[in-house]
Formats: sequence, C-alpha cells, structure tokens
Amino acid sequence: MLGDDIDTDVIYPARYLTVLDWTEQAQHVFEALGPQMQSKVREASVVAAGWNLGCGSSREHAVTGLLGAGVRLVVAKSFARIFFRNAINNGLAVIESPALVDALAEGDELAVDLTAGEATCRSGTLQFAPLPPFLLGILRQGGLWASVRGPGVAAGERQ
Amino acid sequence: MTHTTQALSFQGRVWTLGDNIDTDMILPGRFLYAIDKQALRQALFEGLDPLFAAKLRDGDIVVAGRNFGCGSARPAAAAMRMAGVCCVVAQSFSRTFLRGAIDSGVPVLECDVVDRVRDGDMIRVDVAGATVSLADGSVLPGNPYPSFVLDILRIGGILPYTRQQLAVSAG
Amino acid sequence: MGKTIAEKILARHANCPAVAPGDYVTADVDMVVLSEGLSLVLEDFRSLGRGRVFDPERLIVSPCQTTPSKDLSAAFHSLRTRQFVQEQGIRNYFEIGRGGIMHLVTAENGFALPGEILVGSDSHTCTNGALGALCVSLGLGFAPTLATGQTWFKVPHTARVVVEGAARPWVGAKDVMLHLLAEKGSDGFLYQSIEFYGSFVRDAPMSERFVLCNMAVEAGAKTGIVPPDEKTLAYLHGRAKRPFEVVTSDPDADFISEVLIDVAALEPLVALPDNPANGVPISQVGHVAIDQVFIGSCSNGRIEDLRICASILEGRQVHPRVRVVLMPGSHSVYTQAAREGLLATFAAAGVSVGPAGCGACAGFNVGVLGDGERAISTANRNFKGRMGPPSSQVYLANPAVAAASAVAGHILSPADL
Amino acid sequence: MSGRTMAEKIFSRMAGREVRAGEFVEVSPDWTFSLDDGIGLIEKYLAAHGVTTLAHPERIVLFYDHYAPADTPLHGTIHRNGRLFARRHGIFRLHDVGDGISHQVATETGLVQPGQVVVNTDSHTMTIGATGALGMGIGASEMAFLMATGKLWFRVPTTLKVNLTGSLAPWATAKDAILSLIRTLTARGATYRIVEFGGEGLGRLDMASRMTLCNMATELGAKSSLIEPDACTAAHFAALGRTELPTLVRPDSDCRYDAIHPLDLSSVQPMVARPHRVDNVVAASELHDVAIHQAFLGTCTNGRYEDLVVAAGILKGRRLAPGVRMIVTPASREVYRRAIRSGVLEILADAGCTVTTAGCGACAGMHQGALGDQEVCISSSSRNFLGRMGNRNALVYLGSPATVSASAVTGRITDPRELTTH
Repeated sequence: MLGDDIDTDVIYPARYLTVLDWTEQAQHVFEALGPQMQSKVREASVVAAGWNLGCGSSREHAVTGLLGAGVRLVVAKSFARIFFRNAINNGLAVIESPALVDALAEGDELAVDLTAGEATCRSGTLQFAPLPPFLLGILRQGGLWASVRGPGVAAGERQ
Repeated sequence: MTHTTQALSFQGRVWTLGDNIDTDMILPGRFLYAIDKQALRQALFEGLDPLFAAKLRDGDIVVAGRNFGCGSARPAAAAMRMAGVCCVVAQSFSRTFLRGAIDSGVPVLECDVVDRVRDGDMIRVDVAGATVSLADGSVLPGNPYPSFVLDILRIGGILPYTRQQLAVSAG
Repeated sequence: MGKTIAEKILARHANCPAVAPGDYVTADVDMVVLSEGLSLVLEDFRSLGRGRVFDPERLIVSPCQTTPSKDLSAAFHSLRTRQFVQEQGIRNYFEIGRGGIMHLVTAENGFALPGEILVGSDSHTCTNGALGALCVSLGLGFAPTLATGQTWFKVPHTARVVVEGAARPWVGAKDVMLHLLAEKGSDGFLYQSIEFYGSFVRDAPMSERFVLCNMAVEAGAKTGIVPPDEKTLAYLHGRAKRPFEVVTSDPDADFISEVLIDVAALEPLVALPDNPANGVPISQVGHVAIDQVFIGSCSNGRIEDLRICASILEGRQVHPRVRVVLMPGSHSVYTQAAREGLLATFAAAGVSVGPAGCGACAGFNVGVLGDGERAISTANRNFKGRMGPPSSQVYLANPAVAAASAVAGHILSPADL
Repeated sequence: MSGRTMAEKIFSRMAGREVRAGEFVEVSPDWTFSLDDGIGLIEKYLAAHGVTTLAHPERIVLFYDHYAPADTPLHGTIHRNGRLFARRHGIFRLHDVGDGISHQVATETGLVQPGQVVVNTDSHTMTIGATGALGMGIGASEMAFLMATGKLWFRVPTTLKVNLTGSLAPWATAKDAILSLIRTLTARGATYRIVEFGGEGLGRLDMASRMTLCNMATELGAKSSLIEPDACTAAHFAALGRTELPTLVRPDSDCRYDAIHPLDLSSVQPMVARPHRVDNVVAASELHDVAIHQAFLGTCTNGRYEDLVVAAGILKGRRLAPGVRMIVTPASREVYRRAIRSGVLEILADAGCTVTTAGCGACAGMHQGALGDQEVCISSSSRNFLGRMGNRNALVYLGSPATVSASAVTGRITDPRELTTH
C-alpha cells in the first residue's frame, strides 16, 4: 500500500535509465523508499496507491520495473497520465477506484474482472468503472506492441 | 605496537605481459572515484584483455617487460593485489607505479626475466634478496632495495610504516 | 663536483650537505597539491591517529577531476573533501566556480615557487616544475605526508634537454614533447629529473614551459624543471605567496644525458593510439576521420591555447559529424576567455564549452567516447580506454591541430585548412 | 452544439473529423522527438520487433540533452548508436552535444508551428504550448511503436482555463506565478486535462515567461498546456523570418471548460517549493534560516536567456557566499551565445558561477551537479521529489532565477526583494 502523489523518481531513480531488461530494472523499483519497501514489492502481484500515482517524469521504467518485479495489477485512486498510458501500453493492468483502494489492506487476496469492473477482496465485492473497450483491447493482448499482428508488420513497411 | 609483517618471498604461477602496460589498461579511470569497487574486480586489465582478470588466482605472479604501470598515478598495484596477484616482476617499472606499489605494500621487483618464462610456469621471487628463481633452477638477479623500502614492504605499506615511526617517535 | 637543481633542493630539504643520485632521503615538503582525490585517502589519514594535518597553510585543494559532481560517487568525494577542509581550517580551498585544475590553480595563485618541494597525488604534479620547483607525484600514498609534512625520495639522475631554434607556425611545446617521446620512448627518462634549456625555452611564454614539464612524466621522468629566469620572476611577481630562493644547476653538475632538439625542423606531431610515444609528423598521419575533439587539460587548457583555437575557429563551423568539447583549465582562464570574446567564437563555431576542470581527459567526468569512436585531444595521454571503452581511440595533438581537425572532420594541420 | 476548445480543434484536424473531449482518436503527430535518455530503449523495441523502416523519418528529430557530453562509456555508446540510427533511417535532424534541451531548441528555432502536435519521450514536452502547439509526453516503447507505425492512440482531453489578470510586480516572475497556482490546485489539479492560459494579463508576458507557465503545467498533472496565439506569438515567429503562419487555432468563445481559475499576476510574490513535493509551496519570505550548499540555474523551466539576465541583475558586482557553489546550465546553445554576446555570462563567471554545457544539466541527477548527503540545493528546475537531483539524502527547493541567485549570494534561501530594496 502506498500514499498519494507517488512520483516516478521515487518509483525508479533516473541513474538506472540505461537498464533495459525488466527483471534487472526490478531491483531498483522503490529504491528511494528503502530496502524494506523494495522487498515488499517483489512479493506482491498487486500494488495499491492513493491519488496521482506515477506523477512526474515519463520514464517507462516505472511501469516495466514493476512488471519485472512480478506486479500484474496496480490499483490507485487516480493515475498520472503518462504512467497510466505506459501501463496500458506495456500490459500492466490498472484500476482507478478510490473505493477499492480504501477497501484493501496490505497482504489481502484480490480477484478482479477488468471487463465487468468487479473486484472481490476480504471486505467483499466492489464495482468499479471498467476501462473503455479500446484500452481493454490493448491490455488483453499484453500491450501496444503485442497488439500488432506479429513482428515486423509496420504500417511503414511496403509489402 | 605489533604489526603483522609479510614475508617477502613468493612461489607462484606466472602470467606474462609485454612492455608499456599502462595504468589506464590495468585500472579503468571510471573506477577511481567509484564507491562500489565490486565491479572493478572483473574490469581489471580491461584495456588489455577483458578476460584476463578472470584467469587470475590468489598467489599468481605477473611478469612483464619494460615500463610496467606507466601513466596515471592511480592505485593499480593495490587493485592487482585485490585480484589475487601477490607479486609483480618487470624488467622496469614506471616511477609512479613503483612508488605506489611500495606505498601500498605490494611486493614488486625489477628483474629482466620476462623472455625466460611462459604463462603457467612456477617461479620463486625473493624480493628481499632481489632474485628470481626459475623452474629450471636458474637464479636471476634483480634490482635490490634499500633496507627501509624492504621495511615498508614487510610491514605492509607506508601507512603501517608511518604508524610505527610515529609510535617510536612518541614512545 | 657540481649539483643539479633536484640534488640541491633535496639536500636542502633533507638538511644534509649533499645528496647523490640513488640516495634515499626523507625530506620536508613545502606544498601539497590536491583535488577531491583527497577524499580517497581520508580513511588512511585517520588511521594514523594524527588528528591534524602538518600545516593547513601548506595544502592547496581544488576539486577538478569529477566536478561539478557528475554522479553520486563524485558528490560523495567532493562533500568529504569540503568537510575535511573545514575541519582542518585549510584556507587554500578553491570551490568550483573559483578554482579549476589543481596544477593551474597552484601556479596562478603563486603556491609553486623556485627552490621548493611540491608534492601531490596526481601524476601531472610535475607541471609546476616550470616555475623552478621540484614537483613530484606521490600517487595515493600521500596520507603520511599530510600528517608529517615529510616523505621519502630516491634522488634522481638529471638529464638535460636542450631545445634550440624558433618554431614554425602552429608548432609549439606540445610538439617538442611529442617529438621527444617519439625519439626516447615512454621510459626514455625513467626515474630521472629533466632540466629544459635552449633558446626555444628561453623565448617561450610560461604557458609553453608548463607544457614541457607537464609531459615529462609521459617520458617516464620523475619530474621536469625549467631553471628560473627573469620570465619566471616576472610571472611570480605579485603572485608568490612566500619569499623564495632561486636554485639552478651548477655549470659542472653531472647530467646523465643530454638531448638536443632543433625546433625549426619540427612540424606538428600527432601521437597515434594507444601511447603518447607514438608521435608521427602530421604529414604522415593520413586521412583519419574523428568523432570528437577535446580541447583542455593541464597540458593545453590555458588562455594561450584557447586563443590559438579561437583564431582558427573564428568565422568557421565545426564539421557536422564532429562534436567539440572544450574545458578551460581554470575558472580564471574561463573568465578571461569570456572577456576576450573567445567563448563567443567557440559558441558561434558550434563548440560545447564546459566548466573549468580536467574535463574529458581521463574518462572521469563528461565527454566520454562511445564504442569504436575516435577523438583527437590536446591532453597528454591516449592509452587504450583512456577516454571511453577500450574500443575507442585517442590521438594527441597541439591545440591548433585539434581546432583545424574539428573544422575538417579529420586530422588536419591548420596550415592545410 | 457549443464551441470547441483549442485542444478539440487540434485533435479534430489530426483525426480528419470533428472530435469532442472523451473520444479516442488515432493520430499521426506533426513531429516525433526523441532524446538520448530514450533512444536506447526505442532501438531495443524496434530491433525486437524486426522493424527496419520507419513510417515518417522526415518528422523525427533526435536531441542529445540529458547526457551531453556523455559522462560514461555506456552513454557515449548510446550517443554513437543514435547517430548511426539517424543516418541509417534518414531522420530529419539530430541536435548533437551542446545544442541544448529539445523543448527550448524546438521553440527558439520555430521548428514547431502553432496548432501542430508534437510527441516526445519527455514529460515537459508541453513547454512548446507557449507557441500554441500541442506537446505530449509518451513512453519509449510507445515512441518505438509510433516510429514504426506512424500512428498513436489518444483520448481527447477536457480543458481547464487559467485566466491571467494584472501584471507581475518587480522580482515576481512567471515561475512564482505557476508555483502559487500549483499550491492552490495541488499536484493533481489538472490530471488528464489541458491547461489553457489566457486572459488580459497574458499580453504582458513575454515568450520565455509563457514557456515557464506551460512547462510546469505538467506538475499539475496536465496532459498538455496551451496558450492562445496572439501578437506575441506572431512576433516570435516573425523574428525567425516566418511571417506566414498556418491558420491560428483559437478556442471558440462559447467552448466548454471544466473550470476557470483566476490568477492575478499583480498579487504574485516570490515563492518556493519545499522538499519533496512541487505543491508544497510557501512564500520565499517565510523561509528564514534554510542554509544552502548549491544553487542551480537552468533547465527547460528557467534556463533561458531572460532567466540568466535576471540572475546577472542580482549577481552583478557581488560574489557567491563562501561554501556555496552555483551551477548555471543554459537551456540551449543559442541562449549561451546570447549570454556571451551581451556580457551576462562574464558577470555570472565573475561572481563565481560554474557554467556547464547546454542541456538538462543537474535537473534529474543524471549529469553534472549531483548533491552530497544532507546537502541542500535551491534550483530553478521544476521538480524536487525525493532523490530527484540524484541523492535521496539531499534536499531540493524550487524557486525563480531571482530567488536562486539571491540565495546564492546570502547562502540561505532568500526573497530576492531583500537584496534589491536597500
């Protein structure tokens, strides 16, 4: 569980921007918050946060580092725009729901149906506004690149 | 004030190097101010051969040609010892490297023997006696040191040596 | 039997009547010149149990190798240096924006004086031998000297290098040293002190004398010295921090060797990768395309060097495929360059001017090369991996050749521009 | 149907049909910018997907501004690979080491025209909104996708209007104005939305001040920011020899804004953002004994010529406080050139400032200017998050060029009016 306005400098320090491999990036996620938080994120598959998660710089490592650490879903009261966009484009599921965040506690089990907009955790089942179909489509295929039919197919390439 | 002293004769496996091995080759500049020295171990001799450092084992002896350690006054001798090298023999050392080796207590000896050995040979180096004994039994003379330099090397470098001197003068 | 400058200075500082080459002596030092490298030996210094440095007035500290701190490690060492300076009450501290390369700051502020012994960690401490001092690098073993104000020396042999004649256009002290290195090799003067004589030296401005002594270490020498003359005294007038006594070699002093160089015969030289002793006349270099030009360092980062570069870059543009990284040797050089309009010329030509300091010379700071890239540099070393990864290559040359090559995109003499 | 906002008009032009806030569109941006801190990842994605030709290379511009000149062998190699990439694909232009920050270069050269859409791997891309162009930041994998396919999805945003009135008092700057707005609206005051600056007060702000306002709208969470083109916009492009501009995009008088926030410029006073949040803002005069070790003047927020002139006005004839170092990083080569020609640079150098190569400098702790443990820096940049300038044990305060310079002279965070009244 994280607070409000968690920025991308806290999520992923700039000096490791040259690290391209997701699992290697995972070692630096939340480095600014100290080793205790870093180990917690490695065990979790869901990260919850308050308002404006991921504000600040557009570094994509903040998202891919979480994926490298095994996180599959991020729930927040609200997302910073570029973090939200990077998450969808890389296949990291996101739910924007203040109510759901308030209902969660660290260590909870959570089951979600993104399309239906339904989440069940220890304190019961909650509804949330599902993402628009266009974005769900990208998420379902695992991100922007995966949504392109196979490698090498690019609009610019003359068949 | 007891000081652990080190003997100044060594038996070890040889690695031969050529002339003018400079300290940029031995210890890349980016490590001098790096706090995390761990990555230095693999990057030793990167400029010469990136795979060389991995071959070094504790107690190995490097034997080189002329002007070993020329260039910057960075602590190349201490870095080589960290990689397991117990002694360096060269036809000649650069001035800053020789001083750096003595000051950091790394036994080195000037002796023209590089053309008489091959990688993997076992040799014995007696720094105090300034001799190198080869596997074939021949003994070659090197450049002897004055006694106070041997004292510095024996006690492990200029720091322990100065502590001893300061204690003596204070006592 | 006459004595050389090194022998006289060492004898006086070891208070014994005379010393001979090969003797080992313990001598007092007059000045310790340091950068943020001071921080690299703090644990060593503390381990000596002496809380105080021998004399705070005899230390000069000017951070210049990794400044403005380029990463966390650099910031760590710069901070520890500042804290130690405050703790010890060291007044001769030159923060960035006031200092620059330690060797230039030492000379500019009158801390290097004839007849004195000046030591430091950096291998180019010998630069200030141009002021008649015995300047010797101690590497990172200088912690004991911080505590005791003394250190051990092996008395060196002394060689005479006589440089006669008038240099052709675009030829200078850098080329004299590249020639000397090509002739004698990088261990030509191993352990020796070099004394520079001859009409070229007599007529040369101080900046050229600093270059001669700066690169003595590349030839294996312990140090280089230019015997003080009226030009030295004029330079020191109004600068010298203490009274000093000129020391020169006796006419019958025993020199181990003498080398004569006729400057008039020299054309600009370029040292090919990966050794400063690989110098060849520029006419034999052939077509070598370059990616970066570095102008600066304690060899050629003075105002005189920047003036030469500006005269060539005036009204011209840097080649589109080339980037020029220029770091003035000290902040006073930077400010002087601004006053003289040199920075305006550099900016117009497309040169990137960085803050005073060692800059790109040794890969510690910025201006690092990429894989397989080639640079021409006015610094003093081009060993493999010096300015970047082992696959990158560095050519050494004087400032005029560096500036001309920046315009041409390949190594070129200004005479052919 | 009510009128359309600037953003709705720009997205409609790009989509080739009339679109409204909330709709999704696929657009081909007019310009695709990439930087040296992103090109490595972009090439990895292109290679991983076997992409060999790019959709619109003639719209791609590379800028080296985060690691320029390179500070490690790896960054040097990333720069080299970027040069080969540019040559191989025939991209429009590569701004190499020393040219400066992408947003500054794109604006001062007139490369970006009003009404155009620019996408860049940097969250401060919206700085160009000062000229009426729409700039948006995206991630590197997405940038690779755009380079390969030439198209990208966007949701048309709603707009929040900031109505500027009055005019700035002496020593109060656009930076102080945007800091006070961020204090009121907080760091999530404009999430996902466009911030459009307008009102009668706008006419008295120069292009540099407008760029500072648009630049820091990102700290409100904005998707982008825009300023309605006016005489100042036309003068900016005329000075660059571009008299004929495309039809200027203006908001319809009856368009719908989410909200309209007044900002009275005449009530603005020097402000400071305290660690570690950009909306943790107080008046500079409220801070009394915050000693500083480093002052940093630069970045796409406040590294322009006008900002260096403000600094010179305070530093002229003065010296930095002992124990304080001041780093000045011009936002571009052109800024550096103007500072030299006008003598401003000499004043800064004489005062003891360290001037580094044009670029982002110390802003994100990725280049010269990193801080030691427990050190305090007053910076003219836009972010002071924990560890932002490289060290999580250091403290970063944000202020205007005037506050930064005044603090460098006194050695503690100082309201510039303190130095300039007596």
